[in-house]
Amino acid sequence: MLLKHTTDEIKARKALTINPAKTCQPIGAMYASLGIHGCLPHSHGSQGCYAYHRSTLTRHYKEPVMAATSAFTEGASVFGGQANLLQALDNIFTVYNPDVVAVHTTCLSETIGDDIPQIFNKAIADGKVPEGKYVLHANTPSYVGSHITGFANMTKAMVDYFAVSNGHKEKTVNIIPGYVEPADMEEIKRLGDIMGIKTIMFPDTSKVLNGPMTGRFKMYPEGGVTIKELKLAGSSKGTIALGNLASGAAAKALDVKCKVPCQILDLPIGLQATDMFIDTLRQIAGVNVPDAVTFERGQMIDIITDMHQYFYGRRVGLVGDPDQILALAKFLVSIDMCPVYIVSGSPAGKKFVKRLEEITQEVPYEVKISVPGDMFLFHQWIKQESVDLIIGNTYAKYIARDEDIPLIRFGFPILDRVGHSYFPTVGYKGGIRLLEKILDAILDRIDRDSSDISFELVM
Amino acid sequence: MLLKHTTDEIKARKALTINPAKTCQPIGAMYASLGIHGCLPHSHGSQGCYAYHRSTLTRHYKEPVMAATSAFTEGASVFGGQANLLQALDNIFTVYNPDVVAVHTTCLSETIGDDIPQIFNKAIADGKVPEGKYVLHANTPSYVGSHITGFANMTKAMVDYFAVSNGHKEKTVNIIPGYVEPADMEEIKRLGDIMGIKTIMFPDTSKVLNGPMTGRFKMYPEGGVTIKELKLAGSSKGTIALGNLASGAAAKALDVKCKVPCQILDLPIGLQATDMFIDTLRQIAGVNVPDAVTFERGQMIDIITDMHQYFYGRRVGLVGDPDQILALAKFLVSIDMCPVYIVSGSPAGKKFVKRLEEITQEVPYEVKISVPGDMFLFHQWIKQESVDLIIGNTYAKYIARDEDIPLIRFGFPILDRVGHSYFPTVGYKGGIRLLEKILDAILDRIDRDSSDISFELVM
Amino acid sequence: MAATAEKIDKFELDGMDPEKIKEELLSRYPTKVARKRAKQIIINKVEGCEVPVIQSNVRTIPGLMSQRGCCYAGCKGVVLGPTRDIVNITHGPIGCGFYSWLTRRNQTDPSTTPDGHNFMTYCFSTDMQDQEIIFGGEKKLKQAIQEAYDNFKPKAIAVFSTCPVGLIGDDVHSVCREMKDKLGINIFGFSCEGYKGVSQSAGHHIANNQIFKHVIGNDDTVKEGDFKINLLGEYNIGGDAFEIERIFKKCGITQVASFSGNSSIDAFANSHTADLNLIMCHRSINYVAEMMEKKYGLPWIKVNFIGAEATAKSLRKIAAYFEDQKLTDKVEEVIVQEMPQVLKSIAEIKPRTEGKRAMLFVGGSRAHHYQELFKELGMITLSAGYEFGHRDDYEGRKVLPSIKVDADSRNIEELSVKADPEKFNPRKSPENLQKLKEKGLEFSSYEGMMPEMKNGVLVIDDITQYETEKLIELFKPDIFCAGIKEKYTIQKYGIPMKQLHSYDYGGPYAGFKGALNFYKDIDRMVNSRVWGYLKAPWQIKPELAATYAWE
Amino acid sequence: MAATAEKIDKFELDGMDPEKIKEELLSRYPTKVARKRAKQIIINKVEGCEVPVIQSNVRTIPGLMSQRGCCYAGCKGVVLGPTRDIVNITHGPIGCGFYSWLTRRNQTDPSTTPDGHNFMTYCFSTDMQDQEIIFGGEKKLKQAIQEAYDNFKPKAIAVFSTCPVGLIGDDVHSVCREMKDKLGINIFGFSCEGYKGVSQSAGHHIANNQIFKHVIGNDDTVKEGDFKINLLGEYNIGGDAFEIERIFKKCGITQVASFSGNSSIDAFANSHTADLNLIMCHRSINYVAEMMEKKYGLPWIKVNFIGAEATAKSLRKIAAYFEDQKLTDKVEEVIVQEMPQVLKSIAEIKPRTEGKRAMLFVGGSRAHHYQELFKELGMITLSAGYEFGHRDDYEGRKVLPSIKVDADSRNIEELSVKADPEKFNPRKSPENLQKLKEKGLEFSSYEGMMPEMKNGVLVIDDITQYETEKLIELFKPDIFCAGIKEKYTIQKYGIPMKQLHSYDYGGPYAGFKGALNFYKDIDRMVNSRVWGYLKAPWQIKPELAATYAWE
Repeated sequence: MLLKHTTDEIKARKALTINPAKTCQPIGAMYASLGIHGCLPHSHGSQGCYAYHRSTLTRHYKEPVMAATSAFTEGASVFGGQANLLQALDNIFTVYNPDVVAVHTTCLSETIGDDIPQIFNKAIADGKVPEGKYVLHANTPSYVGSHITGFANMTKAMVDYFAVSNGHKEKTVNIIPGYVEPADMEEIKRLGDIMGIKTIMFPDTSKVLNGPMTGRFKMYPEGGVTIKELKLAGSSKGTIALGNLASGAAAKALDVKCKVPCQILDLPIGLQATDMFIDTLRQIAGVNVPDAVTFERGQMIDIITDMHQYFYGRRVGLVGDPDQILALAKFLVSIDMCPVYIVSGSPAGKKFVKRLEEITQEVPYEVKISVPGDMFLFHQWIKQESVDLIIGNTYAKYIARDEDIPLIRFGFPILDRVGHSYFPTVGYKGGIRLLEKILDAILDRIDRDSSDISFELVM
Repeated sequence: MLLKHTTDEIKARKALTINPAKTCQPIGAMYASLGIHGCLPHSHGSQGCYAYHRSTLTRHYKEPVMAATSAFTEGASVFGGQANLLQALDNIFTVYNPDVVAVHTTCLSETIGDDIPQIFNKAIADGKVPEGKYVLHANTPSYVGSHITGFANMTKAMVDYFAVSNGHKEKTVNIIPGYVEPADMEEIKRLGDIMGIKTIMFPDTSKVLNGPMTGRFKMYPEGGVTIKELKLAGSSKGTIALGNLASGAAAKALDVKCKVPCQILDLPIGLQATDMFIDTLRQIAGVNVPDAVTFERGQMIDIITDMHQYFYGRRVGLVGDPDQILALAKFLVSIDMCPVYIVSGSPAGKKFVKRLEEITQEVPYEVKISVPGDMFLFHQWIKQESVDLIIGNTYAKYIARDEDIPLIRFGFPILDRVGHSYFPTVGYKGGIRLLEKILDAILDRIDRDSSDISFELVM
Repeated sequence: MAATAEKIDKFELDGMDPEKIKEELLSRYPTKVARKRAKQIIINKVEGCEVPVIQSNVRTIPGLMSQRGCCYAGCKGVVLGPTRDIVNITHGPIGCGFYSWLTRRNQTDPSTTPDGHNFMTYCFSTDMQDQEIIFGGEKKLKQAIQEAYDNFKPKAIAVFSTCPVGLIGDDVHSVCREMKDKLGINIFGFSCEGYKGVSQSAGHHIANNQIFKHVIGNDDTVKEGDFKINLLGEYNIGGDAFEIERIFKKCGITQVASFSGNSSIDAFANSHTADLNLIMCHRSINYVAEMMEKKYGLPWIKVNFIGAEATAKSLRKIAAYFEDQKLTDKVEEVIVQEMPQVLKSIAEIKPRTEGKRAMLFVGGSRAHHYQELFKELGMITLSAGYEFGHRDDYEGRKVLPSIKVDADSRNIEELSVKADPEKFNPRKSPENLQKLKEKGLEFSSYEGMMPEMKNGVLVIDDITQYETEKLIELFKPDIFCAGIKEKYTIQKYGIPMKQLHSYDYGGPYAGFKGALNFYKDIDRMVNSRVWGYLKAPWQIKPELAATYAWE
Repeated sequence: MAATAEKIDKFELDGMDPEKIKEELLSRYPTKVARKRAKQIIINKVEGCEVPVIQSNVRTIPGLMSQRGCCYAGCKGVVLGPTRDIVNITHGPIGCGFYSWLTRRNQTDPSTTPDGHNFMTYCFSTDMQDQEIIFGGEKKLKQAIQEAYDNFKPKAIAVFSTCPVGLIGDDVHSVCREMKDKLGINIFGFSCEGYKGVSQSAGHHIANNQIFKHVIGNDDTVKEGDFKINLLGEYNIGGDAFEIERIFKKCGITQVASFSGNSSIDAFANSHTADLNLIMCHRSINYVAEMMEKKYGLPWIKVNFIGAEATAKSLRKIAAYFEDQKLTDKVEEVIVQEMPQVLKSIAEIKPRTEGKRAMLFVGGSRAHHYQELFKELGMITLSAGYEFGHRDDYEGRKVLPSIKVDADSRNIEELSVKADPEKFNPRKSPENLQKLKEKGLEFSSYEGMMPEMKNGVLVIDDITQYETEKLIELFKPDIFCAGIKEKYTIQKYGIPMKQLHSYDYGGPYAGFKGALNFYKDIDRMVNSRVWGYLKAPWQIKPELAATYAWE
């Protein structure tokens, strides 16, 4: 047993988190920053933060993750990090020449109380930010929210720093994709494209964190939203924010700042959430949904109806980020699966938990939800009554192995498999991939557990 | 044990096939026919054939597979099947109203010696083939070749019946995709599209055998090559035939009949075969390869280099159709894997076996090849010395379970999983999918077999 | 028949006029075809024990897309396929052997025979090539038998002929005899070429004949056990036979042989030592029962273990036959033990299934048997028919004398069987049989499907693709039962389709536990939300305005 | 230093002038930065035992992208992480605990301690929230310790402070003392806030101090066994320690404690009963060895089990120390047993690796140790440097007296240790030590990396991303060694990159068997065909003409 000290006896905890189902704000901000073209994310804090964030993102993407740090020492912690950030900006623009530097704070600089805009002003005044180059920042104290919050804050910062209304509405539609994979962002753009809609998506990590091997290292890969596009976002017809937790803040800020109306939807994971996304997109853009999209939808339903017997009634344990587990829970219920344990480490609010309860109210088992909760509790629930499937990040593999339950790796981080950054799980095509993964997990298990007598050729 | 009577003691066999790695011609012809738009395949033989072929294709695709039969009884077997075919054509056009009926023969009608063109002539003379409707046929005796031969013959029949040269060369390039999945055909078309090339692909089962659930049954789904396109194929700039066994005959016939020059390539499975396909396509069409294609290529190499350690040196048993196993063997060798046992039931010729030997000559193990061979022999080889991975169709799961070897389902038929008809394995994107599948199989096994002590978080 | 229409309870057909429907089904056909099909599409009308005549077991109409398979499929695939310890060699091109390889879900438990032989996971074929078509395939077949023997040392080898074998004139039977002599094991062949007869049905008959000739009666050992029966026409799809065996065991009934689910050739050889034959699938196996009765004196009765009530009824029939109070008591005890959970499940599920409408077009007895289960769920059978049934399967065995043997049936051998001078042993005296009959136990009798169906419903033999579509469009049934070829065609209409050959890889559905499985599966299918997704929001409400989730 | 350039063997640097390269590396930097970096980029020159001074263990330059991590990472992640039976609670926001959760591949075998405790698969954190930042986190920490105790009943709990803890003034140590008194188990804290020092190195020191204070010496039981040693600075990445333990066992050497691969707190407590400390990673653990020598009288020697020759040499050192002929014989016997397969592997692989060029920028001793293995493969180290080494790691401990303590080091506690009045027991007399020294056994000595490197190669401390890229562009080495953050950056250039923290999930690489693994992995990496695919055919030959496969 890998987690041999975990038992089914649940003792109330209020101070100790065990096996977290979240991490801290700055890594989310770093990830979002990588979705700006030509951007170098910068961690304003101790160098350990940036090292950890880069390592974790690198393990997840198996790609270079470039970022810089203010590298606080004890002196900076006492006297403030202004000198470090000024020196860092000078070095960064001189040596690494990015278009933009996206600074996020850390628990350290937040506790000290560094005033980033003021430091920016000084840097600009001192000529440390070259002509035509940009800086932006987000406050991302590690002791508030989670990596999702950090992503949301940095995404909102893109609006705060760049979006401007040019006075008339352009034909563009803004899409804020949420804390999803590069492949998901690409798929969301593709759907916009085949609907004939000009979209501005931010952040956009596609072609940044799933890049090619070419024999050349590019510190600033070809992907990412440009500053020009971010500016133009202020004049779009509307904004679709996917996932309230990760994208809601930026969408609302854009509405307030530039009067771009927004729709905040669930992540387009699963049939109905994708329906909602496509339907909203066509309504905002005023276009018809092309047959090609409806065709993909039909393919997805085809698999659901064909393989329904294997989905029906299976108990699923779901652990991940809030926007994801909400959409996934809805998807699972829609195919007659039973998400019975739902956990996220990220705080998401009471309304969120209420929506989860509504979504799962028809599940014919007791449904346990803990948001925020941790994977230790999740595991204890499973010890009490097992599930047929776990959907979670790589850390869930320890539970899956101990309890002999199939695992579908989903969410962040996935450290031990490839594929998540190349194949989407959003949209109908993503839905088909998820269905395939669920079926593979279930059918592999049926095959494994069948007796010789009941082993099936056709399934 | 599921195959408890299989031992490692190999006794020479020359008359008895055990656990075949092929099936008969007509099913391949039926599959090819489904790749013509508005076509009803017709089996000229006993009704058992059509029932078996439809059942097998249906289990593989989980989609309607429409076809008709001459439904021979003993009388027809004695007196010839003309009356049956005439009645069938009349009924088919009257009741089911297809644009075209594609007749293939069977061992029965071939042994009798029915002359299909002569029967067609009579049917046309009798007014059983309505104005503007078409018939075509291929001779597909079950006792020659395999399902691949049947596919090749029906594909060639498309050329024989329809292709005409209009006297000047059009900008189109013909692609004969080989006996691959609908998703593969779609992917091959997509690659042509993003290269800005107008392609005519035949047969084309995409949108036929991976169709949507819409609440309406369409006997003739929207996919398939049209008769108009088939005619135009005779005036194309050139033809690319993918897979010599399945596509070579049609390509050569088109060259002979209409002077359309052809290149016969390996199936674009894996990096180098896809490179060859793209490079040939650009040369025939006289276009530049867009960056988007090169980007996908780079993504595929990125995974290969990132995960190389897991591929390196692993022994693979490969059983399937000739064009597929050839391309797969080359792909596996290219990523430093070791295809050690290679079997196809389909006869493929000495040159084919020689190419396989060349491809595998650097493999640091004894490589055993049996083409034609059967899965019983394949299993016996594995009994003698095991492999790390099996790639084969669903029937290979019996071996995989008995020998506790991971299996990647590939080829025809796949009766117990979904996905193969929705996600390509050709092209770079298909290569990424294959790499993902190989890695999942290997890494799942490493995870399973690790001790608690050596269990890995990051891989 | 048109005259009967007015007397029909139209409610059963969603208020539609069955004659109009029949007309609609026929309207598109060429005249000759329509005329033929008109005799195969019947509006049911039960008057006493009389039902209308339905033309069946007639030629499939070319081009119309029947559900049927061939003689080989019926012989090798259905009847012989489930016997685990015979090496079944398909003599012919590779396809036939390939397609019948593991595709029928006949489960088997090799641990129940001492040698543990199980060849069902293997496919053996002579993979005939063109040179054999030209020069004959006997030599290759002989060699193949030798190789099978060398590799597997089985106790029996069977050879199945495919279409070309008959045409090129290979004498399969003489090859088998020769190899039997040479190898000293039981080797026998089947002339079950695909073109024989008009459907699988011909293959069943041929299979029955050869098992009877070559196997049954080979072992006279009388085994231990009370109340010895054979179960005929049960193929252990999804474990059905296991459930029936479980019930038999619980009741103290000894099963000597099963034809042919979970079966062994040794049991076939010994089967004539049983005291009663039970027929599940009348169509596929009645020949064996009849021949055994003539030769060995075993009576047969029709049973049905599909449906909990039917199971109870069948058990009572067996008890009645044996006239043993202990058995009768045990059977009642078992029924009392098993029924509560069945009734509990019905009580829970029926409110969700009551009044739902089913159609069944499948097999040679399943379209009949499964109506029982739907009835238990309060569901209505709107229409049904067989794929390869004969008139007796529809109308009852009483019509047997009136069935004319046509050219297609005439070529299937009819064995002439006589009482065995040594082994014939009538299990019951004629008086005893008469007494039992008077108590309501019918011997050698099958009433057929139609008498149990409602008036006015359509009974359709060998339904075509076109008719299937029409029926669906007209009725939009809640569930449709057929086979794999039909499955997705039906489902594209948004109607769940239950395979009654393979059970969609579920089951068992027989017996008490099987009924529970079936109820659950049907409940899942007719009540799932997944059939409600067919229209996209932009198809339902194409105008441009909506309100959404988080706002 | 410029003066030394002409004397350098230019061949070692691909014929390039190291001064020019250094100039190039510095040219893009702002002047002040260039001046600082110039002291950390050194052209090696070995004269006797003298090497040039390299500035190291100095502040990371903001914005330049160093490889380094923080004090917490060195303390919790590196030194304490591998101890399986302490519940390690990270006191702070969730991130630090999360990132150090199972990411270092320290293997451990809980079956070797009676209670089988293993908490390494768990991550414990106080998940500090803003209210704790405002009102202080001591209360929550106390509660967390209580909850850890309630759930796991461990024998020890350790608390690790993250950045904000120091700033808000939580007194972790007093909380620990209080809870230790309350719960009666060993509980102690580490003030290892991320901003302390200039790299992980500060964390090592803090870790060493606290283990020394709170654990070592707690258990005086003298365990059975000959030739007792402790292995220090070996973290059992990928099973390295298991291989070393295997060799010790084979030689009859008793390992009392390991700091801290495959370790248990009980072994730490008892470690002062050993007779010799062996140091693998000098940087991370030398403090413990020094303090133990002072307090308990155990001498220490530097060993290296990376490389087969180095392993043999280290074993001989141990034997020399114990001055026991039986041990000496056994060690020689083991070397004779183990070396043939090593030599066989080298003979097979070396022809493919000879002359290939490596660069190593990693850790505080790995950049040194792994040069041994590359040497065994005939490979050349073109350039190397540490991530968090000090001058003594580069130049040897002889420079220790000349290292000035700067502000960043001054804030790391330096324990004042004295001989324990009761437990101090000098294992060897001064005369004996001197004798051994004369025989070539160096005590408390480490020569550092630079003296073993070629003249002219670049030794670069705390290399930046920019310098890394430049080096790669200039040299295109055949393999590059660093950590996960660098891996894909390097590989995008088409150059295989070996992680020497995680071994890319391979290993073990230590000892004899580890050497075999390493040879194979390097052979695979530097000789794989997969690095040859970077250009597409249309990039190589853009013109329009070609001939293809089947024609």
